[in-house]
Amino acid sequence: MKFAVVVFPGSNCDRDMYHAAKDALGEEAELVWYQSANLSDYDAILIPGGFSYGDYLRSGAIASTSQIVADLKRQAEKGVPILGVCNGFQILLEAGLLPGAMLRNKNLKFICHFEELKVANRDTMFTTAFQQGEAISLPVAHGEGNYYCDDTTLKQLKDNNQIVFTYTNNPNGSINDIAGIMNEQGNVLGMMPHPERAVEELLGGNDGLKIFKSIVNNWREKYVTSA
Amino acid sequence: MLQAPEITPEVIEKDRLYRDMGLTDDEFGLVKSILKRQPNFTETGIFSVMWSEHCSYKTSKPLLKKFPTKADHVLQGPGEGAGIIDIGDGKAVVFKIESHNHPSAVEPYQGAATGVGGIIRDVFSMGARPIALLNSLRFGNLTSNRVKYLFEEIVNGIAGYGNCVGVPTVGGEVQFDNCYEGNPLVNAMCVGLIDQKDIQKGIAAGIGNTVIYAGAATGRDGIHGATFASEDLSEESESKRPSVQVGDPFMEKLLIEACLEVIHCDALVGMQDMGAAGLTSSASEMASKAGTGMEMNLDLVPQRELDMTPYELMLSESQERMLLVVEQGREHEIIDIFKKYGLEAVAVGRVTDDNQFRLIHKGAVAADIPVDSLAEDAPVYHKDSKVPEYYEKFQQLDDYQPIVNNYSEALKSLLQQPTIASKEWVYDQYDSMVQTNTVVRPGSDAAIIRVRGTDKAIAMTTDCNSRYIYLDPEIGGKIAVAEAARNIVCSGGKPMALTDGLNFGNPDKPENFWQMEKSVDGLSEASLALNTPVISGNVSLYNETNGQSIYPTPVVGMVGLLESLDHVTPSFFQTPGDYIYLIGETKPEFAGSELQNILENNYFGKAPSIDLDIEAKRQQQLLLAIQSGLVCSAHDLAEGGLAVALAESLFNNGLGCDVEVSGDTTVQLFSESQSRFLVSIKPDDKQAFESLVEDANLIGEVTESGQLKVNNNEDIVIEESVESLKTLWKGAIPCLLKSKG
Amino acid sequence: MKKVKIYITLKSGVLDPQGKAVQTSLNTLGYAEVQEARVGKYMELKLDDHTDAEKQVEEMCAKLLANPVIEDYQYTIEEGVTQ
Amino acid sequence: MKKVKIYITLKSGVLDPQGKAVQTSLNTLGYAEVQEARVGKYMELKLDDHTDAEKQVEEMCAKLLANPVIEDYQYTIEEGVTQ
Ligand SMILES: Nc1ncnc2c1ncn2[C@@H]1O[C@H](COP(=O)(O)OP(=O)(O)O)[C@@H](O)[C@H]1O
Ligand SMILES: [Mg+2]
Repeated sequence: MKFAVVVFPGSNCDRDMYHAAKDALGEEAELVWYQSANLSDYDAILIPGGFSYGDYLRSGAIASTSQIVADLKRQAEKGVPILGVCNGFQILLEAGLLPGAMLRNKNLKFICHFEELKVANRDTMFTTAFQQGEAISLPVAHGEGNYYCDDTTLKQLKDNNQIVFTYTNNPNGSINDIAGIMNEQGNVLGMMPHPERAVEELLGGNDGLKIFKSIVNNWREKYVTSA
Repeated sequence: MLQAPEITPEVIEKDRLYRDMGLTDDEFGLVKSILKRQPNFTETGIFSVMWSEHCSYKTSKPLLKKFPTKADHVLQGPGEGAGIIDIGDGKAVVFKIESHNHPSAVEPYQGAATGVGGIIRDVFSMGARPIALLNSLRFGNLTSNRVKYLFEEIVNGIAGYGNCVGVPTVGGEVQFDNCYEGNPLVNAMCVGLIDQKDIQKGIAAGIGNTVIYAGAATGRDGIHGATFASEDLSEESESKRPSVQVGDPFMEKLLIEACLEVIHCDALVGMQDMGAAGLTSSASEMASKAGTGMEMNLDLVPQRELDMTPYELMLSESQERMLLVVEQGREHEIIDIFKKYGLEAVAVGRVTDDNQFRLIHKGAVAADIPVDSLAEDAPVYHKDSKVPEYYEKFQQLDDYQPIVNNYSEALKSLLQQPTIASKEWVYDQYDSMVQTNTVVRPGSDAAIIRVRGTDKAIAMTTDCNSRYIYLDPEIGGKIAVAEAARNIVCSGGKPMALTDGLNFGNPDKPENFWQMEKSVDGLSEASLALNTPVISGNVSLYNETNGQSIYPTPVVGMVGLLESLDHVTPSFFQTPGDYIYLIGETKPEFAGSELQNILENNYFGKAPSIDLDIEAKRQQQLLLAIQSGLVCSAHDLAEGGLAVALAESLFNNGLGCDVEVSGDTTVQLFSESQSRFLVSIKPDDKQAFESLVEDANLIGEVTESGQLKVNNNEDIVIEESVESLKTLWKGAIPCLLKSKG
Repeated sequence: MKKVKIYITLKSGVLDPQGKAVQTSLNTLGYAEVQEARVGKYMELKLDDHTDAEKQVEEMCAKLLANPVIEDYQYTIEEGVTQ
Repeated sequence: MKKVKIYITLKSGVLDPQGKAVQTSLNTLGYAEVQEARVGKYMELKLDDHTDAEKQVEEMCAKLLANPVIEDYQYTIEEGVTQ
């Protein structure tokens, strides 16, 4: 399986995402600079964390207007798995690929530590390697991870099972303890915690690896086994 | 002159305007004899910044010479952007520490942020990828609103910059004492990793080669305090008043990536960041180091503001700028790389053969100076030195003996002292994990970063207990180095080398100069004894408010090497039943201790003693035991002594301990005697461990009780729930910040 | 040259932790009379003269400068400003 | 009730990376006419009526809301606003 890791000016978890896909997972992966427009050669697309455009104006806002995001939208429609982490999640929100918006953490500070999450929906192409309701531990590292949406949107998210991860001890004020959501179609996942930082015991845990494994397994089932 | 026609060379001399720029009468005379004429306004400015303490080290040079700087593993000692050590496998580690104290006192967020930005540039200008940041902070007591504001904003600024550029902040230290009330200290350290074949130097070699300016445009930021006290100019100059530098971490991130791509292009000859004294120091130093000259056309320098004068362009300290020397004819190869990242890069000059530093502005020569005179001919001063009265008084005092009635209460108040309390409030704001190499995050003795592609790892720490240095700068200097090395050893690393951040008061006061001399002596002796040469450093003087100097604070940043990831050792207890050992002897030493601070609200007496041979021996033996796989956890004893070290060893996993001491309980629990370690091992390894480590005394066992228990003979002297101690320790700093000042 | 001033505020109903923090610290500093604080953004743009500024500015705000999910915006345009 | 509007801007000459990023991005989006962008803060306070608002607001700005080393501020006070 071939992963694209999209690199924007100011992305800084791009190499981490690359190592997770390539070294920990053992799949093909490439760093794709935001100006090289073609995303159609890849089986899955990863939007890494960092501070695209310095997070100036609003996090993810400026990156969401770039050409490659238009291409990203096309891939999303085709059903290609897309995972946006942290700043990647913020970009997906600003691009309208996912509903809602991000506010500053309620304590107004950047936070960085391992946080316990619940797998709120394991029936997605990103989470089949987990048990429903499983408690997992992933690092968070963000200053603006306080997810917000209006009541209508929240109801839709709930009704369609689009809430994928929630925090056990909400660290940032997110509505409904939301840590990660997906689109209605189920192929675009945005999450604040960093699965790519939790792929080796040496660095404190490997719960994140299961997200990548889920993507690969589901892709194989769909395209390889059935072929 | 363009910017102010009335300021002619004659006026500069007659009205002694050079004094306002920082040159003395003698220095001005020296400039005239070098130039064989009067310097113009721009030239005077250039000499004054290049001959400032910050660039020339004119007062500290004689002291810095004493540092041991060589060892087999040192690839680059002091002199370049940062020092470099060999870690084998063709790889090397690059590191340096730098202060940003004064800017941080004025605009704490930006001051701290640009401090981080500056030290990162020092590292990647050598061609190394920055892999870790550390810091060392000093504040007044957390009681006034002003100090709280400084503390919050400085931490925020460090986080704001480091998090954005994507370099993990993995360690540091914070100390709170009254002497820093008006003058906080912000020292930032950056560590980089490089393949030895990629090492760059800041040289302008090759006559005819092109000088390229890259990065942010130049504005009127932080132009040296050259407030030429001339009221008649004020109308005009008011709007041009030097302003505080603002950092742009986004630009820096792009610069890092671009420069690390540029080093693989063989058109590159040399590269240096523009730090203090901006374009002036980077350009003249690069030429001076290569034995060449340089000519630059200032009209080509990217400018953020209108009508900038040569003086302003040369002295601006705008951030995020680099200077490169590139083979003639191949400029586009380099410029294209910067373009890819959306960065400006332009040719502004060339390398010449006449050893002159020549600047052209609007078709006229704005400066023409022998380049070596800037970098090498700065005068060197041997300041007067005098033993301070307080020191002589302290030497006469009897040993300070604190009186403690309730050991539990004493432990609790120690744990709540902000200098000892958990610094989680600080480091939770730092991204400590980006780059996914952080094996040990903040909160341990030293941070550990693995070296991808090898089984090795690097340990790093910053340390400096300035209370001891105030009491006795020589002993305190030794202790600072020893403590840093202890932290490295406890984590499983072999101490390799250090960088020093010398923060002192006004060196013109003989007592202050004496403190500098003696601290440097102490640092030097210890770094020699522990084979950790000084490979880079920074000097910050004049740290005082209202004539009151800070404690002498020579911060030590140390890096160590773990030959194998198997050697990574936690600082806290692991398993019930493990034996607890105290390595080293405990003497009644309380001067400069946290307990003295609590009881007396002051520090006085003789600093705790240290024997460097014993220190070295214990470190080597403990490291060997760790490398032999005999040690489950190791922690050094520091502020608050054994009791605090025991508590800290229990805060991670709900365990307890049962420990037996003998003799004077207060001394056993709270003395700050040096060269001591707290270690836990498997009972089965008892003999092997004791045969390797001479001064180890079995003092107890790890339990699953969740209680910290200490006995002396039949008496229980402390029995406290670890959970409640932890709550106090963790909550202390947030609680102080919330309370009204 | 035209000078555009843009005010971006959080929609009412959207929690404003920064505003809350400002209010608390003002109260702590002794300004008990501060009942509420909201923090938003203020931008100044300089535009070349030849454009249909109104339409352009409206578009810029909607497309980039404000996020309609959480923010409202207002602007004023001053004509004929010299450099 | 009084309503106070406060505008905080970076002093001219102080680097404004955020403004620069906004300008570049607007230009890239096709708004070539944008010559400059500066980003600052906009705050709204609600104050109880009984105070010498002018003096108080001036003080709040100088002491807490702006850092005079790098920022300028301006404000307007509207009287008699109802909750
Ligand atoms: N300013 C800081 N930045 C990052 N980490 C810090 C800072 N201050 C303290 N820490 C972390 O807190 C832990 C304890 O600090 P300290 O008590 O100074 O340790 P030690 O006495 O072992 O040097 C260390 O791991 C250190 O890295
Ligand atoms: Mg320690």
